[in-house]
Amino acid sequence: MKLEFPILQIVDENGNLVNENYRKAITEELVKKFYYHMIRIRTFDRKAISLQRQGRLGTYAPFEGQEASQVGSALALEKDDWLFPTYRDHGAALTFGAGMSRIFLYWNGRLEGCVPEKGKKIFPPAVPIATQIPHAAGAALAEKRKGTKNAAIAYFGDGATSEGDFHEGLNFASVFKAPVVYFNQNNRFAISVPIEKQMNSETIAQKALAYNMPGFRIDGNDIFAVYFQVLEALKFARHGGGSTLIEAVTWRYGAHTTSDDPTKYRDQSESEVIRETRDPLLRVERYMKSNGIWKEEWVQKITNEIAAEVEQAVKEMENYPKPNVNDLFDHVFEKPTWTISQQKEQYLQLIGREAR
Amino acid sequence: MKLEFPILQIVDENGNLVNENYRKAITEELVKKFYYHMIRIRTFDRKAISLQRQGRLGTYAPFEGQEASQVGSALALEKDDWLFPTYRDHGAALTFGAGMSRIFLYWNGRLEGCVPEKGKKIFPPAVPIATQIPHAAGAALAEKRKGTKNAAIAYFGDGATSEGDFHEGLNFASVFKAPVVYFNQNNRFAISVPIEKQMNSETIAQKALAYNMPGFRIDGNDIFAVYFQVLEALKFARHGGGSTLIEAVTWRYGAHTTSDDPTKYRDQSESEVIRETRDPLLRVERYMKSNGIWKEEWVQKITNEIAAEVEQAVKEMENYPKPNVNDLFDHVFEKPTWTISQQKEQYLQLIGREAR
Amino acid sequence: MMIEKAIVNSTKTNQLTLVQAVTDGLRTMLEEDERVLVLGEDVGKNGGVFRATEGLQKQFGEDRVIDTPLSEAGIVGTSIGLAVNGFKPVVEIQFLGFIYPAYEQIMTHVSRIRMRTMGSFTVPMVIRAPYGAGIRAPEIHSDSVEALFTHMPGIKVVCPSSAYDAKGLLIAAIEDPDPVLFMESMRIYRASREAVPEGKYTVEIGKGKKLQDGNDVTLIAWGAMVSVALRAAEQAKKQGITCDVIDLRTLYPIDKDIITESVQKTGRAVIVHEAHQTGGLGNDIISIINDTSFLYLKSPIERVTGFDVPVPFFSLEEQYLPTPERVMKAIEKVVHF
Amino acid sequence: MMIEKAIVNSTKTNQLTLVQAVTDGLRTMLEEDERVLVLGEDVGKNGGVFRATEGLQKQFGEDRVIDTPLSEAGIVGTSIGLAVNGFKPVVEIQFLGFIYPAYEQIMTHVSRIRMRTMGSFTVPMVIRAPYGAGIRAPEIHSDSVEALFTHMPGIKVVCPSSAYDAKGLLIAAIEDPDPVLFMESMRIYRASREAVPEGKYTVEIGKGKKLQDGNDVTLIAWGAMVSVALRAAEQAKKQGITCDVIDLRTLYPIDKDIITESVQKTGRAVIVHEAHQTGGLGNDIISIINDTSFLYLKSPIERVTGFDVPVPFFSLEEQYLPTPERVMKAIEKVVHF
Ligand SMILES: Cc1ncc(C[n+]2csc(CCOP(=O)(O)OP(=O)(O)O)c2C)c(N)n1
Ligand SMILES: Cc1ncc(C[n+]2csc(CCOP(=O)(O)OP(=O)(O)O)c2C)c(N)n1
Ligand SMILES: [Mg+2]
Ligand SMILES: [Mg+2]
Repeated sequence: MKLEFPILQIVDENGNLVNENYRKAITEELVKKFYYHMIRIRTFDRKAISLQRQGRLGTYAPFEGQEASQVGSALALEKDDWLFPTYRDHGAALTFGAGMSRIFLYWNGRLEGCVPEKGKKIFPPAVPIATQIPHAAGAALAEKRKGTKNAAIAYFGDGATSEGDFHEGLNFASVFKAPVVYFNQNNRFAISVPIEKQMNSETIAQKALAYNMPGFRIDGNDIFAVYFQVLEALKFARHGGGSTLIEAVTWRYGAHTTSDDPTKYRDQSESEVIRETRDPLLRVERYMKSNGIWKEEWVQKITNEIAAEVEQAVKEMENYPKPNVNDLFDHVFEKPTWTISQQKEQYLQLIGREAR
Repeated sequence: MKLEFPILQIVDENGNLVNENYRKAITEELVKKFYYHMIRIRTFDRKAISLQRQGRLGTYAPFEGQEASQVGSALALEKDDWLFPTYRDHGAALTFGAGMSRIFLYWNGRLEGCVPEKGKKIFPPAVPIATQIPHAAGAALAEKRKGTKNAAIAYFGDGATSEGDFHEGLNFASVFKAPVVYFNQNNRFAISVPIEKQMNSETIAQKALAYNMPGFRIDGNDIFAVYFQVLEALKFARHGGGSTLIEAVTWRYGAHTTSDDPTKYRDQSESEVIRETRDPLLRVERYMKSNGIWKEEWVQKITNEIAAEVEQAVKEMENYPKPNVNDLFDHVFEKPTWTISQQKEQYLQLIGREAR
Repeated sequence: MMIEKAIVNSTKTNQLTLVQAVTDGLRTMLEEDERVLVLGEDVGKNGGVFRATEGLQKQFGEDRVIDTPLSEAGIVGTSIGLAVNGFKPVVEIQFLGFIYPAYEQIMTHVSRIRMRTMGSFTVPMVIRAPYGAGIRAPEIHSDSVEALFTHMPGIKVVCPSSAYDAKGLLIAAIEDPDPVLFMESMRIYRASREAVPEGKYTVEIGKGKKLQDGNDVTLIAWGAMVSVALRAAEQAKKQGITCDVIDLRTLYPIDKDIITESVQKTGRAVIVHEAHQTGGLGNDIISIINDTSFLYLKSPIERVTGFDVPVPFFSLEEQYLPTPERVMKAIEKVVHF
Repeated sequence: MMIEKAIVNSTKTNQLTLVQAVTDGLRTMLEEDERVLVLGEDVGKNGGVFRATEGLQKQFGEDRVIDTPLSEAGIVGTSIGLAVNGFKPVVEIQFLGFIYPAYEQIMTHVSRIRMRTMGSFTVPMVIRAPYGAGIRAPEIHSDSVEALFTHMPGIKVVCPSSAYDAKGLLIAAIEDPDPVLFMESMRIYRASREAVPEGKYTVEIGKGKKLQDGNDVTLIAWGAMVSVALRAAEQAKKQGITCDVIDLRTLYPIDKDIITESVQKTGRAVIVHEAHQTGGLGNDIISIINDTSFLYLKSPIERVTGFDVPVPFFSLEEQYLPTPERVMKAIEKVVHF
């Protein structure tokens, strides 16, 4: 165990490689993948906010500023791994293969938004804070018992560390050596509450010590650090090492959700400073430029592709069949109980429809 | 912060002082007080078990083996401090001034058993594990807000550290710098579950690191270590330092409760070995003997006094007025709601008594 | 508006929404009684996610209006310690659907400490929680689970439907020597304004309120469902059916007398609530009527409630919630039995 | 004994207590289906504090019968992960009064995952919990809070009163594709023995059982209260009053038909349960009768229940619990109305 948790970086704010160990592993293809996915989810995020403003989407939780954390971690996963997101991690989910129109549907209050693409082990977003943390332990333990090499990643925020489920989940994961990466995005606010009021500890990584679990603190805006640290933790998990806690220090530029007004509790100019100095996309852009792999045409091409993809997803969402009232009743149990059947029947009768 | 948590001792198994710093503070009076209270609560404990066997008491949770932890910690308190015990800490409560017959009443299923002596801030024992941990934070915070120098002590076991309330309570206490001593008795079993299955961490003390809280690991069978460590933590608390986590490593010799059969899950000969080598009373006896303060007449005298006190408490318990059925109804609210009044009236009528 | 027998210290009133009346009640009591503390997630600088505590931290300081860590069991558990040691914590649970982590603390301590210690320790605590569906909130933000607390001896449950009642009941709850769960319907937080007296006044806990007089059917509702019942009563009037409309206001203990008196007059009852039918308070009310008014009943009592399904994602919440049409259907059913 | 329409694979029976029948059911399913896991505090080496899992770890290994840390939310939360990923966890909560820390996990996940994902993920989990007063246990060990779960859409609630039913219902619960709370009355864990078939058989969830036929009053009970009802029925017989006695067995969904059929015959009903009256299932049953049998009722329905007070320390628990005398009084009341 170690007691100090310095923030690990691989590529610094200016796009310079600061850890030579990774030079070989950082291929052009990888860097482009990073950039592609970050701009993709940022485009999605901005679109979602604008749809919400136009009344075409419900309350939405934006993640702009946290793209490196979400993309880097999700790209480290193998396709059969499990992903346990919160309401803010659809960037990670999208990167891992969630359907884009489904994410829109989710934020439009549609049950269909929680249905994963076929075969994709993406759990519905945890809305009650920290409750997914023991779920990930259980799903990962199940993989271990089945003898696979699959692992799970669980996302959660700085505020989530205060809930009992955080503690109980990490304790279970550590006792049962479950193959999980506990991936914390410390954006330093839980709605309006700054981390200094959330906890007395200086880092979240040090909380790993309570469970004899490896803990790491990384620059969550450095996608290189995120990707390689998560990759390593996953490898450790797949080979019987158990769980790891990773604290990715990051920042959300905007509001907690579209119902939130961040100027009530913080000076938003700080967001602007971070955007200029520590933006995760800008950093990769700088890296690409100084390594000669930045091509305007390529950027233009992917920007266009992504714009089209997002537009297409919006269209799919908006053309999606209207909510079906049967869905209010039909998924509570495999076979509805008589109370549900009776209530459904009476209701459909009232609104003038036949029970199917 | 430190990462290593060696077990601190002041007096070793053989009764030898191993930390010279405390030589002056250890007066004859103090040592005799230690011994007196430990033999007193051990006498109580054995009596309770025998009463239970005779059907004169309900299920009982014995603490024999943990006397140093309970007495040492309770003697460090000032009279206006708060004590938050579990179902196993009536040894501490007795030492702090709880009425002995009330403790018997508690184990006889009597509400009266939770009523503290006038002015004594002893909370009812926490039966749902770990729930008292945030209570202590709140009560201590209230003292701080009132501007007193009073502190609180919260007792809990090794198993309790797995509950969410442990984590949430320590986090609150650390964020609000509440004057609390979190006093863990690690007797290495939670009913049948050994600590290795309870947690992956080697110590409980290290869990303090998650909250940037001072953590200490002490020999819980060394009353000198317990007393002085708790005293110091209380001083720290009274002077604005906030909370401390102390892990006192100890052992219960007997069953979890009188309904439990420890031979189902452990070799009880281990208890016998510990009793011979590490018994908390024996250690003080050895210390007293080698320091020339052990007097057979004194021991005989206090043994007799205590026996009489315990007999008297049994008598009080057994002569206590029979349970009053009004008490079933009268303490739920300050003024009963109509449902309660109506139910009471009907019931008293049925059993042929007037509502008072 | 009905005339309240409340002690109002001021004749000056302000036109307030329900949520503003809550703020006003909190401010009044923070001023009045220095033992009162406000605790919760985001209640300080942010003024609460619904602005129910807007301006209070600024006025009373960080020591009295306290932003806590994100931990409901911690908030309630710590507040128990504050309450037994002389303070009067008014805690906010951000949404009633997030009260479950604190359920153990409420069930085994908040509600039981008085009885367990025969009154030596008491917990004069108020737990405020916005509840209910109808504002297109994300999932699990819309639960209406009063029944989980009315089945818990040792805590009172209150649910105002108007700004006036909200302030008066909140002050009564804070002054109550016992714990009170104070439910605030998000759907009507800002639905309308009414005259709310300045300063301190109370509305008695345990008393319902007759909002409208009629002869044929008794409608019983609370919170956001009161206006649904009122709208149904209007529709019924067009058919010549007149309704007593009762706003229950307190959910434990239920005002048995107001129900009994009305049902013995009308002989018919329709209960409206947004919680699920099985296990909902509608059943308790039917039992009260069964006990008190059996011989007066002209037809079976009807319940119009949320269905026995989890409160759905918001695209289906209007289908989940009782509507005036559903209530009207039930009125017709009890009248034409 | 009543004849059950159950599929019994073996004709050999053993004389078992209820708790032994539970063990037998667990063993049967651990043998039958390797996805079945048993998890909980002290369920392994110790065989459970009531010995309900006695011998199972030895037989099936530490991988399938798992001692967990002391953390109910952890047990249930982790088991959700196991359940959505192919296993069938049967978790033990040591006493129902200690289920509250897991309440959030059960309320927002166990019961909702199927609906939230339109069936993409399901939670075939059984939560076993000893419940109820009457064994002189320490405080807070004696709660009977079925109503907190019957008001939670998405979970079934079962409560056997006999060894035969215990095994058959437990196996049905484990095979159920949806979560089931399985309540085991401590008071009758070892009260008697009856013939329990070896091997696998099921008792259908959702069906009550008529234990005795009569004409004058319908008695409805479950768990430990069944024998209280039966004893009252005997007393009543001496006065010439004969009772239908129904053991509900499943608390959600309640067997409406068995109640309706009986009450339409007798015209009178007495419901017996040990949970508190307000919010208790008695109210739901009254509503069912109100809905189905209004015109058949000769008198108001009576409830004989635990009082609206926390389950007391054991010196007063016999006063808290329904007794045959209290039930008899209610029978007289409904008959002589
Ligand atoms: C149990 C629970 N309590 C309260 C909330 C309301 N809530 C939603 S998000 C949030 C803050 C979460 O902060 P953090 O964990 O840091 O994640 P972030 O939003 O910053 O990504 C709160 C209090 C909730 N969803 N669940
Ligand atoms: C919430 C809760 N879960 C389970 C129990 C049952 N139980 C009582 S004591 C105990 C073990 C406690 O172990 P530990 O914390 O080490 O304390 P010790 O008994 O060793 O003093 C358990 C599981 C309980 N009382 N409360
Ligand atoms: Mg955050
Ligand atoms: Mg222990």
